[in-house]
Amino acid sequence: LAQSQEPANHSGPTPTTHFGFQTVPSSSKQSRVANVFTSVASSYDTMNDLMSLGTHRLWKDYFVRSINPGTRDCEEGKGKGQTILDIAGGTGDIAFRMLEHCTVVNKDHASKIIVSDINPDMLAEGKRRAREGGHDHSGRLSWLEANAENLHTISDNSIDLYTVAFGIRNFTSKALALREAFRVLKPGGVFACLEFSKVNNRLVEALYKRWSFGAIPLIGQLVAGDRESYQYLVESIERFPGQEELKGMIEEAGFLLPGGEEGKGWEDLMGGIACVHKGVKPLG
Amino acid sequence: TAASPDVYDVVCVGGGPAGLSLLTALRSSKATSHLRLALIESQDLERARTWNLPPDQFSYRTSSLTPSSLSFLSQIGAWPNVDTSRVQPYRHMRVWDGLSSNSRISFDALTSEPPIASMTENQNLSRALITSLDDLPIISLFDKTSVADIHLGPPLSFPAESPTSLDLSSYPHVTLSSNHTIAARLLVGADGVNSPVRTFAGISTRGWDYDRHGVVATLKLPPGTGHSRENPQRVTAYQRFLPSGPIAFLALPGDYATLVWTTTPPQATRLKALSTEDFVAMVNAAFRLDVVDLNYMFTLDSGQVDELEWRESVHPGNKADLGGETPQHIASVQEGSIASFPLRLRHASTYTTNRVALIGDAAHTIHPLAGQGLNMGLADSRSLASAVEHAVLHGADIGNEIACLDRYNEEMWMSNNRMLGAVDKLHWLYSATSGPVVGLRGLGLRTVDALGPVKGWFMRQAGAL
Amino acid sequence: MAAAVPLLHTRSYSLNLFGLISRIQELDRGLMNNDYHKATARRLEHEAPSPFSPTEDAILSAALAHVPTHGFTTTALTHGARDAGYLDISTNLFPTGAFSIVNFHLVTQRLALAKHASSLQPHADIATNIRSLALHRLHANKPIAHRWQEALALLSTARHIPTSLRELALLSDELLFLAGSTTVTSAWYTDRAALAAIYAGAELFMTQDRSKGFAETEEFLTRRLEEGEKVRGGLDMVGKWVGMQAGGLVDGLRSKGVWI
Amino acid sequence: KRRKPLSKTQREFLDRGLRVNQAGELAATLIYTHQTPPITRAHPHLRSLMHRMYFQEAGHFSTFNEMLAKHRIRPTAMYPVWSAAASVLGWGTGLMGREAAMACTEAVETEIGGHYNGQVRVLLGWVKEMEDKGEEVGEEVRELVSTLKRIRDEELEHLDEAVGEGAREAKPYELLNRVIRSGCKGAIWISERV
Amino acid sequence: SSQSSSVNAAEVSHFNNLASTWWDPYGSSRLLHQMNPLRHDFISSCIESQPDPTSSTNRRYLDVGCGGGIFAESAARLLWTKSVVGVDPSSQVISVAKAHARQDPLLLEPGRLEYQNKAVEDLPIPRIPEEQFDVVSLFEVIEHINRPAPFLSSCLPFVKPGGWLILSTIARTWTSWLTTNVVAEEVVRLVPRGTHDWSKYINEQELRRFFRAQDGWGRDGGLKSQGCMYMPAVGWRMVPGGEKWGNYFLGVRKDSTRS
Amino acid sequence: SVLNRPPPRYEGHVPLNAFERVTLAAGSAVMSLMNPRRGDLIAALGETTATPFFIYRLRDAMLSNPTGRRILRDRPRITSKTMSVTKLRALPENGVGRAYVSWLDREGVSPDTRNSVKYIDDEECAYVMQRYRECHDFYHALTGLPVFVEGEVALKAFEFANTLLPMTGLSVFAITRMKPAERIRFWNTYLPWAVSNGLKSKDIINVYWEEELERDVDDLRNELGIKRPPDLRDTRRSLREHKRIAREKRDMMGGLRAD
Repeated sequence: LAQSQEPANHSGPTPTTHFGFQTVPSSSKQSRVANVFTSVASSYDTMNDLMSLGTHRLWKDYFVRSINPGTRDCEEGKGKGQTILDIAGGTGDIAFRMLEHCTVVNKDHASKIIVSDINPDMLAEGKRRAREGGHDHSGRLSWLEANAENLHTISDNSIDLYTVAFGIRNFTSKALALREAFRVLKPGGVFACLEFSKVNNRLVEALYKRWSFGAIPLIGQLVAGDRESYQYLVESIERFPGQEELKGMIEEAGFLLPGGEEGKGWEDLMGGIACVHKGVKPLG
Repeated sequence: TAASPDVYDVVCVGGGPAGLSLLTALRSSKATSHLRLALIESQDLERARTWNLPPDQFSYRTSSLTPSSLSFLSQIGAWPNVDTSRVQPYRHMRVWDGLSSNSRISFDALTSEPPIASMTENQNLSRALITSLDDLPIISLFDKTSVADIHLGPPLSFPAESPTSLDLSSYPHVTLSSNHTIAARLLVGADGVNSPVRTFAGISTRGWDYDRHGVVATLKLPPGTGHSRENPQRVTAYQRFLPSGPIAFLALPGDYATLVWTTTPPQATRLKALSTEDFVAMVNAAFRLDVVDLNYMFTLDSGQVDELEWRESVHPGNKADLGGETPQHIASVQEGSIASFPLRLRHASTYTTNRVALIGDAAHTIHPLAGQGLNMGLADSRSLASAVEHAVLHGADIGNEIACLDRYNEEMWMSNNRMLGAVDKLHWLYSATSGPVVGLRGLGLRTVDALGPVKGWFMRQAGAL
Repeated sequence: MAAAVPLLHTRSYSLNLFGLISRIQELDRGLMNNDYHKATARRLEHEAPSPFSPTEDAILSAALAHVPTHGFTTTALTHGARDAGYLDISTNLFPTGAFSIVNFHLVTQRLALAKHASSLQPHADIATNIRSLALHRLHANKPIAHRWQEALALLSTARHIPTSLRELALLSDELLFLAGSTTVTSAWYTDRAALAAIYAGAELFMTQDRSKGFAETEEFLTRRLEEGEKVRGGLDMVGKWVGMQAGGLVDGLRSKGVWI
Repeated sequence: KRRKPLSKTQREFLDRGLRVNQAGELAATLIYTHQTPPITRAHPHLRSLMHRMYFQEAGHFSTFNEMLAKHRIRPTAMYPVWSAAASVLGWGTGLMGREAAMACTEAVETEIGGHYNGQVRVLLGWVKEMEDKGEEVGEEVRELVSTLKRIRDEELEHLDEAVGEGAREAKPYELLNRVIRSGCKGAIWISERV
Repeated sequence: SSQSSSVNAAEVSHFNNLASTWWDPYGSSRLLHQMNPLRHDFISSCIESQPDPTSSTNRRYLDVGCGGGIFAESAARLLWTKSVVGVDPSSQVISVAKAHARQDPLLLEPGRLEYQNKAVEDLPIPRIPEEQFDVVSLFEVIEHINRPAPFLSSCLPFVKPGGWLILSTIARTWTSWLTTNVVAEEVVRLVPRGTHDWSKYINEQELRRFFRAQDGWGRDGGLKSQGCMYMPAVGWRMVPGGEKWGNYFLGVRKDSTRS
Repeated sequence: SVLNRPPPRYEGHVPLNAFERVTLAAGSAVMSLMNPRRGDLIAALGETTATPFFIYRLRDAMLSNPTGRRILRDRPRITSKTMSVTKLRALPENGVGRAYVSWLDREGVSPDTRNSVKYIDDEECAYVMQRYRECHDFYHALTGLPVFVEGEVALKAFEFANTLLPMTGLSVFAITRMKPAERIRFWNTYLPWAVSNGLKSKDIINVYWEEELERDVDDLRNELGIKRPPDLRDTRRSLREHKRIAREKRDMMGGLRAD
């Protein structure tokens, strides 16, 4: 697979990418993103509450429920459990929910979840929460520090479910991450991503933009004392490609899109503030 | 302009009783006898002129002529030519409901009054009309010729250019099958249900087809039981309303009678397929037995005679036709006299347009349960003839609506529409089988029967036509 | 059981007329972009692709085979995915979950009608054609009849009402079209609405029917179709009768010279 | 040459167009049916003209009915409303006398004629476009264009006959013309959507 | 065709409009058409009241102010009519009458019906009785004449001794004003506005006085009058005594020379 | 009126006027409720209430069916003479005749215990009622419902749904005499069975029993479209059995708990 360039402009000698509204050399994007998250890690939840008007918890619940991980009622050892990879899931929000969903809803005690994040602090925060919250009781959770664009530790066709929640917009090269996801997923495996997105109703969009650009950096400064990171977060949402474009990228990566007669391939949440994209790796 | 075709004052298409009576009426009245008349008839009039049957045979195409029709026919001098030995007037009528046997109505004409109606064979009447036409001054007769096409005359060139040339653009031109063309100052359409004249005039009709067939036949009674010979006063017509339609027994001279049975198409085909004895049994059963027996007998291919005997043995009561409540027992049917025709209701939206008038079946077709079909046709002819006479006496152009034809349309349309509506509603009322409806109509029938004046009004209405 | 069928959790087929009318545009779009419709429309020269992608087709048809045992549930879908060689998780391909099996069944059975249409007697009248087509469609429900009430429940959830109404309207249009009905007056609407109601009623009745070979459902359908015919005949007759009376009044006044 | 099926937008245009045409012809037939009795009663010499116009409109109406049935197009949901409106319009203008009836015919025919003209132009555009791309134009499209042309010419012919019979001398000519034409435009607009 | 090019369409449509006002069944002359039979009845009642063998068959009519020829045509079709002459000063109306007469082959028979575009004053006075007329009719004319007296006297010479002068007009009363001006012209618009001028209506007594003043006219019962009225949906009916307040007929007979 | 009654139409016919009919009907209804053993009262109730419409409907049902008409024509009577019990016993095991005779033996009833019809005026309808009454036992055989109150009422409900005779409908009120358990069983199983089978099956009055004796009962049942109800006798026996075991166990348990 030829190393595809970041879609950003090809003029200058070093490949540049955007970091919020600034354009920065690609190599430095990763480190900058890391700095943002290290500073935000501790107040990660407050940040998400602010960004999603408090509904990101609901979105995550819905996200996990709609994926419905875990094989139905396979007792320990009998049925073959699923291996789930949660990318950029540092604080373990999604992982804990998926684990609970497997054991409670599907009574599946065999599935294992690998929580991966590029940022060690976010992972540490995750492990801490796992211990305190009593989530990690049967060793089915494992933690992996890795870069989504290069998951060399995970072999091909080994993952059943690849989830990424509010992470993909920070990847330097989304196409690379997608191809990597395609590689690691088993045939029939599911790629699922939950991300902020373009609001389709013009009126709501106008309101939401004022809120995110005006109020959030201000509150960020008050609560977390860090205006720049919040400014970046808001800008990155604005910069992030719309539903149509992301769908195109997923399709291009080789995934089958769900749609059937509704025909869209993604599901908008709250009019498009956030949306769930899914793709299934074909058998062929 | 092209050689102008010969212009007739009145061109009547259709040689049925209505058409013939109109021409006879026009010819017999002094004021209109000078008009140039033409009759176009596809059948051979000679055969109609020379029609005659022996006294023991009757045609199944009969009509009951009301007193007003008789007075019209005698007024135009046609009635004397009718062989009255084949005509049977009747003074009594019994009508009763098949589903509730105690609701009956009887009409009785006193000896002083004229008979309710007279049963006449249509061919007997046509023959009379044709012979009366022969005695009158010449009429251009185009029989055995049909109408090829009807169109208006050549369009008018601008008036000022040729002031004196004849302008027949408003005259209907009739091209005959012998491709001879005649122009009509007044074109009269007496040419039956789907009349070419009506289509030419662009007059729309309204109505519907009843899902019913009228089965007609000439019935033979046991020798001597016919009333006409010894006491003509007691001749009675009978009509019984069955859910599938009314069945009527109308006496004919001697020991004969004619049958008009309205029933559903499948039952009509079944009747025609039966052997004569079974057919006779069915007719006798239809006047006497319960509807459930009749429906069962319709399901049988044969053996109706024996069913009838058994059922009559069980209910000796309704064998009593002596009291005149039910018709005499029928002995047999005249050979080859069973036929059926579909029933329909049609009414033209108007009887007249410029230079065109419709009479008879071309203007309206009615359900036969009141036997008014022919009478309405004759009434049309009488009214149209008087309108033409009035116009001629006042120098009006007889093809002009406002001067002549409006009188006819105004006099006949609404009263015909009322009669059509009344008969149609009777049909729907008596084809209902649900309990309450049967009860109500039985009550209605009995009250009308009890109230003399109301019954008289009904008789006059039926008789007036 | 000749007593009235208890329409407890009736499928929201009881079309309120307003609902139907506002669905007309949707039906219209449905007619338009429903690929199958293009195939039957004479205008198009080549066979249109079926509305489901091969993967969806494989998984859903496998899931359909599991319905008699597992009913219209996600379990059936999962088993279907497994049979088709996919993973349990691949059921994410279907955002509507178990409903997609119901929808798959409805659409494929509707598509199959055209094949049956060729076996109709050449010049039978429309009523017989409708009856045999509708019966054929009902018999296609036989294997899952005892599970169909679950499907009805799914179909009547608020989220899927538009799809189920549209599907019923398309089916009714398909039945009438294949039966040879070419009325293009306002009767086009009343015929389709009536047939949709009758078909839905028969389908619902079928879920209750315990008789051998669903004979009672057939009887039920025939009776309803006859009643529909009678009602239509009756309404026509009333219409004609009213037309006759009104026409009589106007023509009567005209015959009296009134300028009307 | 390869024959390409009609694109989706083209087919949508055709369906809407034929639906509107059927509604238009339904209205025209009913207007003539209800205009004829009063007109021919007052002016007998107009009978042949009125009948000819009616039969031509009836011909158009049945052509579009067949097309709708053949191409499986849904008739307009406003069918009963248009029939009632057309009947009242026909009867009303018929009673208002010869000139008013002819003015009504003139207004309706201009509207319908213009509408057909637009459709023919669009279809010719398609044909040209197909020929430019070297595709073979479908037999149905050609036949449709020729039918629409024939019908449009007959409508315009009615228009001239109406003017000849004194359409312009109707008393409130301006008012009648404007009201009827805007009515027709509105009806066409609605029929395209419902 | 060639003629139409020389005649412009406007003239044709104007002519058609005028013709339709006279001859269309629901045109503005509908009432006149419906009154026409009553005119013949009145004429017959006049002639029969004075049995005069000469004028019972092949009668000669002169219709003064014949307009579109409504009365003239009907008189020409009668069995006992020899010839009818219709005169009217307006040339257009005469051309309408001539055009309509062409629609009936009976009227085209030579000598039966003749229209002249002249006023009665310009007609040559007949010298011998054969040139005189048995009946001279002035139907709905006199109420449009400014000076009726001289007009009437100019008509007298045309009547054959023993012949009749028949006219119909409207009495000058408030009921006639109401019916003819207000209702007929304004409300129902059956008759075009301005056809009737109420002031020119003439009462029946004034006519009686005029004719009694003529010597040789109307003696021994030779003066008759009869009222008539239009009732909607029923038509025209003779109304005895109606001459006092509405439409009426008046017939006056020229005394036959004492033989 | 009461004094000079119209002549009887057939032997044993007692013509009643309307008032007598109503009072007899009411009286016999009340009395038969109080003492269901009074067969004659039930018979009177049946006849008086059947007259206005219902017996004619039943007769018409027979008249529109070929076998029904044959029955009316032959007028067979079921008495011990015509239906010799010994011959019936020789019939095949599951045949109709055999079931009928085993029924008679089990209920200890003979075909002659039926009273003759007195209060129906039409002679043919009287025979129809007589026929219904004599076939009543065959209906027991056909449906397998026993004679005691519960079985009888279930059969009457079935007959009401099939023949629409009011007496069969009224006798459903006899459930007041049933024990609560029986009543519940009646409402839940037997009434629905009776109504659905009665309505859907063919008219049982049209069965020519004399010709069906050899026929297999189940085959006849299928032909008529009747499904056999759960056997009442066995259910009651098994219920009693069940109660007995429960009682024994309780006693046994009781003992144990004592310590």
